[in-house]
Amino acid sequence: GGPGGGTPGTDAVAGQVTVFAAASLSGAFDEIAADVEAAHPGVEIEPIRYDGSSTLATQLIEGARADVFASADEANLQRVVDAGLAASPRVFATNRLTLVVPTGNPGDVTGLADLADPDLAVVLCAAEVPCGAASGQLARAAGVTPRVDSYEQNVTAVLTKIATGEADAGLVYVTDAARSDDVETVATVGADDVVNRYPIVALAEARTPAAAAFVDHVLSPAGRAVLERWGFGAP
Amino acid sequence: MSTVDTGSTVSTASPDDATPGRRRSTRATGSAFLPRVLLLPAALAVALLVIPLIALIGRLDPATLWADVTSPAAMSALVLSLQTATIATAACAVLGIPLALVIARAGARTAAVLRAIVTVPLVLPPMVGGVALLFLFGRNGWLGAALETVGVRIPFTTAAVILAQTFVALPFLVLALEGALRATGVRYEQAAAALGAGRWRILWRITLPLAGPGLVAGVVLCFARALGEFGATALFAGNAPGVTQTMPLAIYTAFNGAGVSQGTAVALSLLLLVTAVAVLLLVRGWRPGSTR
Amino acid sequence: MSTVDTGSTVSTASPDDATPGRRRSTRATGSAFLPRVLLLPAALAVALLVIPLIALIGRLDPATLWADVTSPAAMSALVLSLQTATIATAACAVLGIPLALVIARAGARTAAVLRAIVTVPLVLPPMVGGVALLFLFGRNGWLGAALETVGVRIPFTTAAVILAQTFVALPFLVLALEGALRATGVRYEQAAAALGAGRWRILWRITLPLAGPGLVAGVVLCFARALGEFGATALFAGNAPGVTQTMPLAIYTAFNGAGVSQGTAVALSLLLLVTAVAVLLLVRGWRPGSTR
Amino acid sequence: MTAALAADIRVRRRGLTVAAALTAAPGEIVAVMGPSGAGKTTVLEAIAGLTPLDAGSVRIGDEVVSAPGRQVAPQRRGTVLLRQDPCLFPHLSARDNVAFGLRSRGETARRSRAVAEDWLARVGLAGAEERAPRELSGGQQQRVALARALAAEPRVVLLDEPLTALDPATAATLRTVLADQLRAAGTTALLVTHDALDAAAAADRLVLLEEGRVSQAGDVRSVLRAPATPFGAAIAGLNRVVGRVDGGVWRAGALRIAERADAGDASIALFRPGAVGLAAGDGGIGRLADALTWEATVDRLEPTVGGVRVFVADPALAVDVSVEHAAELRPGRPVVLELAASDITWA
Amino acid sequence: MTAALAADIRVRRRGLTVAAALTAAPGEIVAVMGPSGAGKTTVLEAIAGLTPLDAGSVRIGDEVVSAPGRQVAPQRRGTVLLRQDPCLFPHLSARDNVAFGLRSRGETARRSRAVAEDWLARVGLAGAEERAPRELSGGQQQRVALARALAAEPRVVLLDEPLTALDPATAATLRTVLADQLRAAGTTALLVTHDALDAAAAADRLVLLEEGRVSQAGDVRSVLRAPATPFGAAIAGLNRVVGRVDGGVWRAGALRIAERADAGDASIALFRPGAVGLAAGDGGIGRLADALTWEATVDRLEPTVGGVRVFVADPALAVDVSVEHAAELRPGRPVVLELAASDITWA
Ligand SMILES: Nc1ncnc2c1ncn2[C@@H]1O[C@H](COP(=O)(O)OP(=O)(O)OP(=O)(O)O)[C@@H](O)[C@H]1O
Ligand SMILES: Nc1ncnc2c1ncn2[C@@H]1O[C@H](COP(=O)(O)OP(=O)(O)OP(=O)(O)O)[C@@H](O)[C@H]1O
Ligand SMILES: [Mg+2]
Ligand SMILES: [Mg+2]
Repeated sequence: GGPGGGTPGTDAVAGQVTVFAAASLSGAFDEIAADVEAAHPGVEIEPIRYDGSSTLATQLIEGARADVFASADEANLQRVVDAGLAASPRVFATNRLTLVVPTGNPGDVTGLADLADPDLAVVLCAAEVPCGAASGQLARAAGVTPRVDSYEQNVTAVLTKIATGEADAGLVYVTDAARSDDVETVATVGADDVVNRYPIVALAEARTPAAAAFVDHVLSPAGRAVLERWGFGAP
Repeated sequence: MSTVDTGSTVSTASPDDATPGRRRSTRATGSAFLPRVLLLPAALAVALLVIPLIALIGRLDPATLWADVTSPAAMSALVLSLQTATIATAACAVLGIPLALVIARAGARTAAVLRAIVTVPLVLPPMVGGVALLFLFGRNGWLGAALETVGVRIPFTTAAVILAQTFVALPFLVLALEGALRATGVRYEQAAAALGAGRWRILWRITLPLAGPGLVAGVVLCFARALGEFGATALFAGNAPGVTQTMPLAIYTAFNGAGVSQGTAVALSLLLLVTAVAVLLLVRGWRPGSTR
Repeated sequence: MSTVDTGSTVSTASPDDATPGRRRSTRATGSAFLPRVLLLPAALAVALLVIPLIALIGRLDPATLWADVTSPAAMSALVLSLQTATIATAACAVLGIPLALVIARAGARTAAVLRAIVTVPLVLPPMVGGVALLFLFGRNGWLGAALETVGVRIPFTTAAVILAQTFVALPFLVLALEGALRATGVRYEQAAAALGAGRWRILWRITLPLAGPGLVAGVVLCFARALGEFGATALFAGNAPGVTQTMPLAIYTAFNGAGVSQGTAVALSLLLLVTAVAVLLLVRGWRPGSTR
Repeated sequence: MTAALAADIRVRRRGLTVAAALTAAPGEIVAVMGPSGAGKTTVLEAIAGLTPLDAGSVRIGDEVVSAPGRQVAPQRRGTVLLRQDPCLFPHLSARDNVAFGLRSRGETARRSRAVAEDWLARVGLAGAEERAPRELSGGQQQRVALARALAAEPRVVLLDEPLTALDPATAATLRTVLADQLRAAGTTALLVTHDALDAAAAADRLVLLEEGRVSQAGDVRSVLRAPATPFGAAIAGLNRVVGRVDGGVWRAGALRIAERADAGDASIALFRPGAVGLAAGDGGIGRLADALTWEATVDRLEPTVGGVRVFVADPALAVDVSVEHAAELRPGRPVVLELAASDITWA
Repeated sequence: MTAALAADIRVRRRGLTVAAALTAAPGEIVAVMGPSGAGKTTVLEAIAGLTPLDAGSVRIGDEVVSAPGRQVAPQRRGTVLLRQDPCLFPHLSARDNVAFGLRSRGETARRSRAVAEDWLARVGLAGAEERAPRELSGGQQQRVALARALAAEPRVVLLDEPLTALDPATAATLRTVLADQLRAAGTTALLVTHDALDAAAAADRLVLLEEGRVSQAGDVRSVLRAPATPFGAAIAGLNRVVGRVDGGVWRAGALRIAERADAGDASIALFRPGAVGLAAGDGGIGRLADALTWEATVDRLEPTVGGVRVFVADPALAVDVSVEHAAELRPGRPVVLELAASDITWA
């Protein structure tokens, strides 16, 4: 353990921080990392490791060294907690789904009901992955039984299929939709009711208090502002 | 005078005394020429390949294993995998055998360029290969757009799975066969031509049989790679159970999704492995002994 | 009597009349025996491999291309990729050449089993291979726990990248070389032994040089596969820029990441491709002409 | 007479330029002999289409099959080449190897097998039909290769040392099989051999090829009787002594001949080693009426199958004597030689 | 006398069981001859350690190198084997091929190269040092292989048809090189050959191997003079007539001999084809004082290098006549034969 008891905002906080973060956080967390480094000259945030939450959780359980873990769902973070590597995660952001269509909306998609249209190519996340579970929930709530052409492994895959025009409609997170020039969003009734919660935690083996500083910054209003700019909702 | 013994001796002996015994020819002609120390790194290599798999098996959840591997989803993925990999292997044979022949018999420079081209899909992360296929055969792709006008759509179909597998597996067949063809040389082909055999007869009766071990190796590699193909398929063909969800996609889906132990993914991996090894041993069993 | 011409004629002719001319021996001895129709499927095969890549290039964003491929992140990933792939290839050579020798000279049954074992990592989706490695070398793994006690930790280090690449690339070297060794047979080894050459001399002077084309093919395949390795690396080694983020991981990250059009990912893919092809052509350039 | 084969072969090899023209009439068997490395194989492979010409041309029947800018594929020349190395297909049985040529020429599988079995019996390999080449001895492989070439019954057959690696008894049988088959089928053949007996027994004409060029050609018997070069003399088993005619007297070292019936100004004497008489002391000489005698010194002794060959110098020549006769000879020992003028051929 | 080599080879082959014992004293050169497929190569490869024994043993010097349960590696037997197929290493130059054996025996690279170049010159290939095997003719490859085997100067050398595929002139030179080298180095050698001349010129003893068994063995000259089998007679170039002794008279078909000096009850007559006189009409016979004469019918004529060989039946034998003499002979023609009793060897 390092010198204990440093508080965020004081120069007493120093050291390197390794952050594991869900892929969907990539833009936002890069910005936050820069802010943290600016606020704490002694803190160095290593290039953030982005990957699927499931992959990151497995790696942590098998011994990957990290100070902070930000997951895109609570289940994967819970695996890390269960393994005794961290305690009391905190939700710092939420995300919600939206219908996306290729630019120009060639399929004339107007709402969730179109997911059942057999003439349209529809792609969703696979039910096993968080975004797929959320998609199913959303469709059920809307009373729609989608006719799916492909159950993709992750949001990026859905987005790619829409962006290349292969599929006419799909459900992705708003944050992902915001990052692509080649898709348009369609108003999605009921999306606000199915939110995805992003928890973060400083791992037990964190080397320095700087890890806590990073977590605190993410949870701080400044951090929340950045996240909001990238499309994330409040916890 | 018969069988005269003149000092330093010669004599005949009855052949009936000779016991045919076990044939030691393999030892005398094969590994007899290998430095024995090489067994050490060879054993290490086998260990490197095998022990991780045993570690994998060690993490199996015996409680759910049977249910996992016999679930209808697993079975349908397995059948689809075997079907598509077989068709893709056939497609690779039809396209790849001629290409291997052309490369093996081309001049050094042409061969080098063609070989580099063939090696490309090996280097490319399969996912990028999938994107490339999507850009070509997709609805907005050059070819895809043309096909669309005649009502043919490839992505999200089983055809897309086969196309993706063919794309990634083709180099294996070509490179393995090409090496074998080059090693065999053209002596026997020349001898056959000098006996009046036409090009097709030479191909079927001489070239391919003599390159047999290389061809079998190539087909096996090709089949194995097609069976294991994931990245390009995921991107180009998607993941619809029964249509495009092959075993690797099922495994990946299980891996990404399953809660704590990823036991289902591991169980499916082992199912795939056991199937593949069974197919391989079967094919290798057909293979006759080395012809030389 | 000299040079008598007796009806059906014989006569000498000055050699000075003979123009050495261009050597047509390649044509006469090589492709001359191939049915020409085979050029069609061969061309199709090349098209299948090349046109998707052209489609990929067609989607490049020329505006950002240069910046993308020369960015520090891209360069550090490229350097790491080349380094790790080279070391992994060397490791594969050290482990794989002995294994290929053992398989090639083993009895039919042993060879079949060993070959099946070697083929396994080909069938396994690489990600599952990564999980297996993690289960073995990870904190909770059999070996990992042991290593931890002596302070060595493999996962998520550059060593893990190399290990993952070695695991997936080893079969390529082994299978390609084994095919070539089997095709060469033991005639020359026997001849060398009959001249009194020891096992090491036979290995270095006869066996390996004669299997040269197969060895080069195996090394090239192995290097290409190591360079393109993604799945196992992503899981076992992670994705730390400068430490474990190789080109395929950088491509994956770019593909998943903030990029708008995935143009960066495509640009990086092409950088990887061009590098790989350059390395391949270089290696192939060293290769002497076929020895037979 | 239209030649079945007319070749003007010019090929540059490392260390040798082959420039040889040769023709064969339909049904004619032409033997080709020459020192190791003279270009015999090169000539045959050029005719068969396996080696490209640098210049010259090859005509088979009425068709030009090789010429600058023209190269008919080997399989479309109507020739069959038996290469120096038997080169049996390792994956085919002896029977299938022999049947291969027949099948290539469009015979049915059944007939090809029957003919192949017949041919294996003709070359003494009845019972070995099912064997793989690697289960055959060197000489057995050679015989299968010969059967494979002859069974195809081509218009033109090119045989590169078909009877080497065979013991004399087997070779004698095969020589007869070969000659009979070629005559019976009216095949035009080029037969490369190192044994003058093959040429004498099977060929119509003999071509000597030395250093890439034809050094002598003609009727087999006349070439063997009057070889124009030392190599020719060696294969014919003759002493070849080059002398100088000076004032009506031919001389070569210690050997002088004044009256030479029919010799004209020919200066090379050819005679068999067995025709020379040798006396170590004073016995044994003088048996022949018209004998020439001269003195020489023993240079070297070499046992032969039936006796001993004695080499003497000045002029250098060989003398065959019986074992008993040679018992007292040692290198350096002076001897008296005699030779009947009627045993000499002049060239 | 300790044998340098004592082998009792028992190997089962498809179609043949080899069961042959043979030994060689230190420095002795033993020629092995036999029909194609008799097992000569099998014997040599078993001694070299390339073919495992089914029974028997091989002892080289004082060491048992092959026996049931014991198999010393080929490279540790101190033998060098020249295989029937030259089997040059395709990736090495002629020089490096020859140097290979020397390097294997621990010579320095520099000395190996020098010795190799010397050896290439001795086999007539000076200037071809840098060539790859595929750039050499068949006979040239054979010579490189011989140089490679001899250059290694092993204790025991096993040569499988080292001089086939060579023209008579080159073969004669190499026969001398071979014999001189083996004698000078005191090498123990087994020399498989199809040419009795090789045995006569280079070997001390001759072993005839037929159908896997030793049919005759002994001093080269005595084997060649009194071959015990038809094959032996064929390689010695002798007529071998088997008759029956009946009431003091030996008879074989039309040939009868009453008084046989020193023949005892031997019933096989051996004589050279050249020793038999032949008359088609009534001339030419009666030149010899103690001649036997008998009548026969021409069966077949075969040209030879210097004349014609006439085959007659009952008893079957060959007669060598001159070309002029043979001009009037045709198959079926009756002839009178004569033979001096002193030209017959009885066995
Ligand atoms: N690998 C093998 N397997 C089975 N049979 C074999 C094998 N090699 C040779 N034979 C058989 O064994 C016998 C002896 O063969 P070997 O090669 O020893 O004969 P050889 O005396 O050397 O004949 P040649 O003079 O033709 O070379 C032959 O009949 C041959 O068919
Ligand atoms: N592929 C080649 N490249 C270069 N030179 C060659 C090649 N093949 C043969 N030679 C050379 O050409 C010459 C003629 O070779 P060729 O094989 O025609 O001889 P050959 O008369 O058949 O001799 P042999 O009686 O030894 O078989 C030889 O000096 C040989 O070294
Ligand atoms: Mg030749
Ligand atoms: Mg042999």
